[in-house]
Amino acid sequence: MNEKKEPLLRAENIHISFGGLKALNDVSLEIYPGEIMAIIGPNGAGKTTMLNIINGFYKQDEGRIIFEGKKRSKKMKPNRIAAQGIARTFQNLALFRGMSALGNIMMGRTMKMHANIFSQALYWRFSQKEEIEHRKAVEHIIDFLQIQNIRRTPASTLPYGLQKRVELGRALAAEPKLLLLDEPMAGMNLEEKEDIARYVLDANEELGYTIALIEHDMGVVMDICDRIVVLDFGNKIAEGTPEEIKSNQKVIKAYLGEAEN
Amino acid sequence: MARKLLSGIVALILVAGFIMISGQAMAAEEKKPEQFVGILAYRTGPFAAGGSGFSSGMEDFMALINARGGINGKIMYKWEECETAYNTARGVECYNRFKDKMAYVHPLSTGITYALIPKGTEDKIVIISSGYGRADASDGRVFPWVFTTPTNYWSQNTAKIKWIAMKEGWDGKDMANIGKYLKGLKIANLHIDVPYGQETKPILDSMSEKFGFKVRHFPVPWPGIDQKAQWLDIARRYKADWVINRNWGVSCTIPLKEAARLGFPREKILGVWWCGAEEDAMPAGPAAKGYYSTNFHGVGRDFPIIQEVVDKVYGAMKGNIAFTRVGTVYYNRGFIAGILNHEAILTAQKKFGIKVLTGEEFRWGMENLNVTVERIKEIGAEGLMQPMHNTWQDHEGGGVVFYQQWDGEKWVSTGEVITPMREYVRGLIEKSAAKYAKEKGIKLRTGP
Amino acid sequence: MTFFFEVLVTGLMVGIMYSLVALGFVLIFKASEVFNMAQGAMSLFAGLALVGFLDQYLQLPLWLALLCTVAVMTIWAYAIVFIVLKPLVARPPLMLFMATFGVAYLMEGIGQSIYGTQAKGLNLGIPDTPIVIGGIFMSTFDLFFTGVAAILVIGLVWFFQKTRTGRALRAVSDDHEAALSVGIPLLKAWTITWIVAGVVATVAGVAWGTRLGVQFSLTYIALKSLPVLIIGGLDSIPGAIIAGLIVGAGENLGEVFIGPYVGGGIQTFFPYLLALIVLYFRPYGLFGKEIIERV
Amino acid sequence: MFYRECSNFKDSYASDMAIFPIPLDRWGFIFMLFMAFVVVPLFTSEYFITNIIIPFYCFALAAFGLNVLAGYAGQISIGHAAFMAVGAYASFNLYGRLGLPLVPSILGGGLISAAVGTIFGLPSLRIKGFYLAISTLASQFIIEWVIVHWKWVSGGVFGTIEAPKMFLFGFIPLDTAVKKYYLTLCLMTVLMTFGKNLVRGQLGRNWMAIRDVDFAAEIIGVNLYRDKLIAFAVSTFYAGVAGALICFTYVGAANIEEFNVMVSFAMMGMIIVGGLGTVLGSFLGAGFFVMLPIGINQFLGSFMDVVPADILANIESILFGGLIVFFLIVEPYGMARLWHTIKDKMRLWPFPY
Repeated sequence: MNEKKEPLLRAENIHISFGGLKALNDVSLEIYPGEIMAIIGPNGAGKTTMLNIINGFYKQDEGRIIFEGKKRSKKMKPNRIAAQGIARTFQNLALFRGMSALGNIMMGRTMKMHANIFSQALYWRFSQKEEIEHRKAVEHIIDFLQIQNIRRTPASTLPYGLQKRVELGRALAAEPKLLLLDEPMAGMNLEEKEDIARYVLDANEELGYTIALIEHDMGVVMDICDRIVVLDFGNKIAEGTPEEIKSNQKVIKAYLGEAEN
Repeated sequence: MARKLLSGIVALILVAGFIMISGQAMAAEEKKPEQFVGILAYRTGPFAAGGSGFSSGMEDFMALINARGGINGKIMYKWEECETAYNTARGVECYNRFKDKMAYVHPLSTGITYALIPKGTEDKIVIISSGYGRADASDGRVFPWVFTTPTNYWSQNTAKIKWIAMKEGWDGKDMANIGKYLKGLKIANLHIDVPYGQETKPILDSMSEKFGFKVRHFPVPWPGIDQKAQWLDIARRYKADWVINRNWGVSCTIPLKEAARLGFPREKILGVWWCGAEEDAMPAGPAAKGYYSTNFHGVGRDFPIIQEVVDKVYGAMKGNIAFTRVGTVYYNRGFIAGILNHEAILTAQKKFGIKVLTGEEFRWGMENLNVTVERIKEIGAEGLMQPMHNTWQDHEGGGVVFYQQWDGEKWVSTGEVITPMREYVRGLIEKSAAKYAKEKGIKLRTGP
Repeated sequence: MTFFFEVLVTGLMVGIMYSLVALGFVLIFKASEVFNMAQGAMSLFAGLALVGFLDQYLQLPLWLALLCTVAVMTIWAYAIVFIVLKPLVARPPLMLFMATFGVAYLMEGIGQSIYGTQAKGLNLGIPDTPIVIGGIFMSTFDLFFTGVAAILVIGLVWFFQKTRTGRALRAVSDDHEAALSVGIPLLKAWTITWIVAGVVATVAGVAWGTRLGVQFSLTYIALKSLPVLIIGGLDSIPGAIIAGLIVGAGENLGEVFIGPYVGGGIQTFFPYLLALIVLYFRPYGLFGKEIIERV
Repeated sequence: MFYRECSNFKDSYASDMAIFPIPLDRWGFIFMLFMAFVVVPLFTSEYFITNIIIPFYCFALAAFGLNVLAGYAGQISIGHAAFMAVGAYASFNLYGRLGLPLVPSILGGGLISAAVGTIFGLPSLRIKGFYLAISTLASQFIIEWVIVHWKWVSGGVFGTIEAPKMFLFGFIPLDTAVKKYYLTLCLMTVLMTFGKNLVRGQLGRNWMAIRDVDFAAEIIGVNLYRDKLIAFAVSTFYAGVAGALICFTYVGAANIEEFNVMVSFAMMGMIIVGGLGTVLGSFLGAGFFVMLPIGINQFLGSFMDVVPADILANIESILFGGLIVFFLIVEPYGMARLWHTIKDKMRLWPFPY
């Protein structure tokens, strides 16, 4: 694609190992503004680990992360990274189960709310204004995701598909520069997958988010992504447009095994 | 779910019902007027032995008077118990529950005593803290509504030091040469690390300066179930000559065990009177043999009045405690508290007539209480209690300290009866009370 | 220097006594993730029952009385598991924690209603006299219970490693659902665990009861063993033993050698300071199973 | 029938975000306020006010404080009574010794307690779950020790303090039960309102997020360290104020045994039985723990002549323990949830579905 453009995020020569296991070995990748990028690979390839490093949940052993042209310090806490504009969803749902769907999505706004504790205790002027203002923004996301009817439902009682959607809403509410989605369509039926795919595309096209996602459903990946990075056993084995990847021998081998030769 | 809900609601209603029913539950059947006594008991928790013994002793005495036909034959005792669980807040609740009906109360815990002192003063209810609470409350000028009759902690400790001097060879008469026997002695004050345990630190320090013995304080953190560190220090490093066991509840028993473990002679341990009950020594088994403790009354059942209780109260199946505990230390302590209250009531009734007394009238009775040796004989409590003579200034009245030794099975009185250093204690009490008065802006009473 | 070793050795022996109590917590936590606040009350009840069986009316021989006590604790185990825990299966651990708190009140109340509130002596005939080994004062009593604790621990380890039931219990503690799926009934496993914990509570009750007298204060031994638990790890049997030794030695050395400089009486919170230091470096105790967050 | 959400349209976000969006709830709340401010002081006895209602309010405050920490932020503290002690002793010193006005003294006691609480909250940055819970007992024992040993904390009377005579604004004496009641009630109402605002606002959401999934909270941008420490500070502030109020308006004195570890456990019990993470639960739980023992005791008192007193006192703890277990089995999420279940039924009444 547009190789000339400055990447939004660049990960350079990332190494990480857990115990003796090398989870990522010298992986580099770039994410460009405005694109939808997919990371694919067989189970255990290190895809989620890559996302965890990008949003700072894990610290890489070697290598560096450059976000918006600035090198990120290894000591930076995940919440500071979130404040820089990276949001994500999780493979195994990490909703705040004790809160309503609305509360969960409001959580996405947490970095943008600045009323101090005293103002919040009084719930007066600034604090109330702020709360209402952000509520409006959240209602837009609720409309966007079409989950108006479950606003007040406790997250723990929602069906799986809706939980995934609420989690997407939470990440969207943060208005991130870079949105990481970890298997947003896992365990869904075709119809639900199509819904999510449409939200992802809309988020990218209408709202202008840059998205990096992990997905196993190749059909969806090939349809909606601009660019694909393939990982296998912690190594990057391929990178390119969906068409390039489809015909890449290494990728086919990784997915279908040596025997196919 | 509906059934669960229903049962939940039923339970809630029941709970509400508990609160509603209470209060008016007592039927009004009796004919004779009644002197109401509110009893702040604690029959559960770690100190249950003390609380149950004391309250039951007092109740048994009142039951005896009722069996005899009442106070002066006209007024019956009527009592109600409230469980404080040795908890200050609940004690205050109990006090408030009874305060409109009662004339006097035994708070039966240092914490509750402190909380009740200002309240009693306000509500004109006499607070009697026999052998506990604030020692300086013996000053009737500053604490008009508080009595420590018959004795308090400070008196006790001076008497303890006198006793120790006697064990070291002093003749017990000439105060001028007591220092000679005390000089250089190493005394360990092993105390539970709560306000009650700390109360005697100043007087011991002050006496150590005065008489030249050494004292070191060994605090035992609550609840005091483990005192190995303290005991190693006492027996092996500090090498104490005498140990004062100022603990409470289970922490009274441990020292005996620990001393046995380290070969420290039990005869050199002297307990406070709250560490001198059967419940304190018995659990230590053979380790307790030889242990001394102070007391302010006699032990056992060999007193005519307690025999009468055995006959009339337990004979009629109206006893308030397991029969085996009649005559034990805490029981007798409650029992003499009952006698003390009764004598004060009799004194007051001489002046105000035979009627149900108010707090003010009862206080007059307490302040003019004069229990002489003859009167004690008349009551049938010779050796059980000491003579007491209160005045409006002196709310302590007696002060005599008894001694007893554990023979492996029961407490045996040593026969020693030691008067404390009264003037010395009185001086300290007045000083301390004056300080309190100044802090609180209390005007000293100038007359009865 | 002798004095230092005396304090150290004494402390280590006290530590073993703490470990005895902590073991009960660990067993139950391992099997059911219940933090059992009734552990102290169980020891109290066991002590009361034992004294009851030994007293002048029944006058059972010691071995029979112990057996009867274990029987009583077994009844309790069944009652707790089937009346209290069964309706609360799969609830948050905090609720179970609170339920055991209620159970503690029940046990204390019932125990003291039956056996009375006054302190009772419990004398097993073990001499509590000092013996001198290498210039250090030790007590036969402490040595005896150190031996008992050792036997108990070896017994427990054997039970969990070698017997079929023990292995099944370990499976349950590792993964409830997986254990259920291979056909180990959860409630049965819990009941056995509570019975074993009841036996441990009995031993702790006897050990402490002979020392304190059997009375309400026995429940406080649970409080004293809490820092042991977090230092060793809530689910580790060797952890409980080693942490017991650390706490026992630490608090006694602390009280004797640091105490006098700060006013004494520090042995209640000193173990907690130790615990905080340990937890700073190892948030799940020395041997506790670390909970790994998976994303 | 009348308890409805329907036909009650919200025309602004503000009204949707009110504390009581449903009118009947709002009226119920106003009714409760009316009861508290008018009916209780006018029509109940002094005994009832001083011994039931004032401690109920104080413990509701304290329980709410613990609820902020344990129920909302998920950080269990079983040494919380110590912070009540800090509040009591601090406000005693501010008022009695330094001569600050009454209300600032009480709030100042809370602030000092909050400062101490923040320090003891530091371990929560590394330790979690029951490990944290047990290590909070350190605060209990250290604070107890400090109060008993450091003479200047308690004024030298062996860690026992006696509440001085109270004057509002320096000249209005607070001597009767009713006046003390109003002081407690006003402080309680104001602080509870603030507290409710906090827990329904962004801070409250952050806390709940930390409680539910702490790593997800951090990744969405919550500063775990800051918000956990704020939770400790707020929580211990409430405990401190409650302690000060207990000392000043209820017991009239404080000693360290009054705030021992058993009280801490009882507070934990209040919020669990009442309902974790709810304001209502703090009230219900405090009611359960304050009123029930007194109720049982008074109720059993009427059997005094039939059953030996020794056994009666133990029956009290049997009943109490039994009821804790019973309530947990009936509704593990606390009495507050029970109340919501009842409301849900009412919403549908008279039609079952």
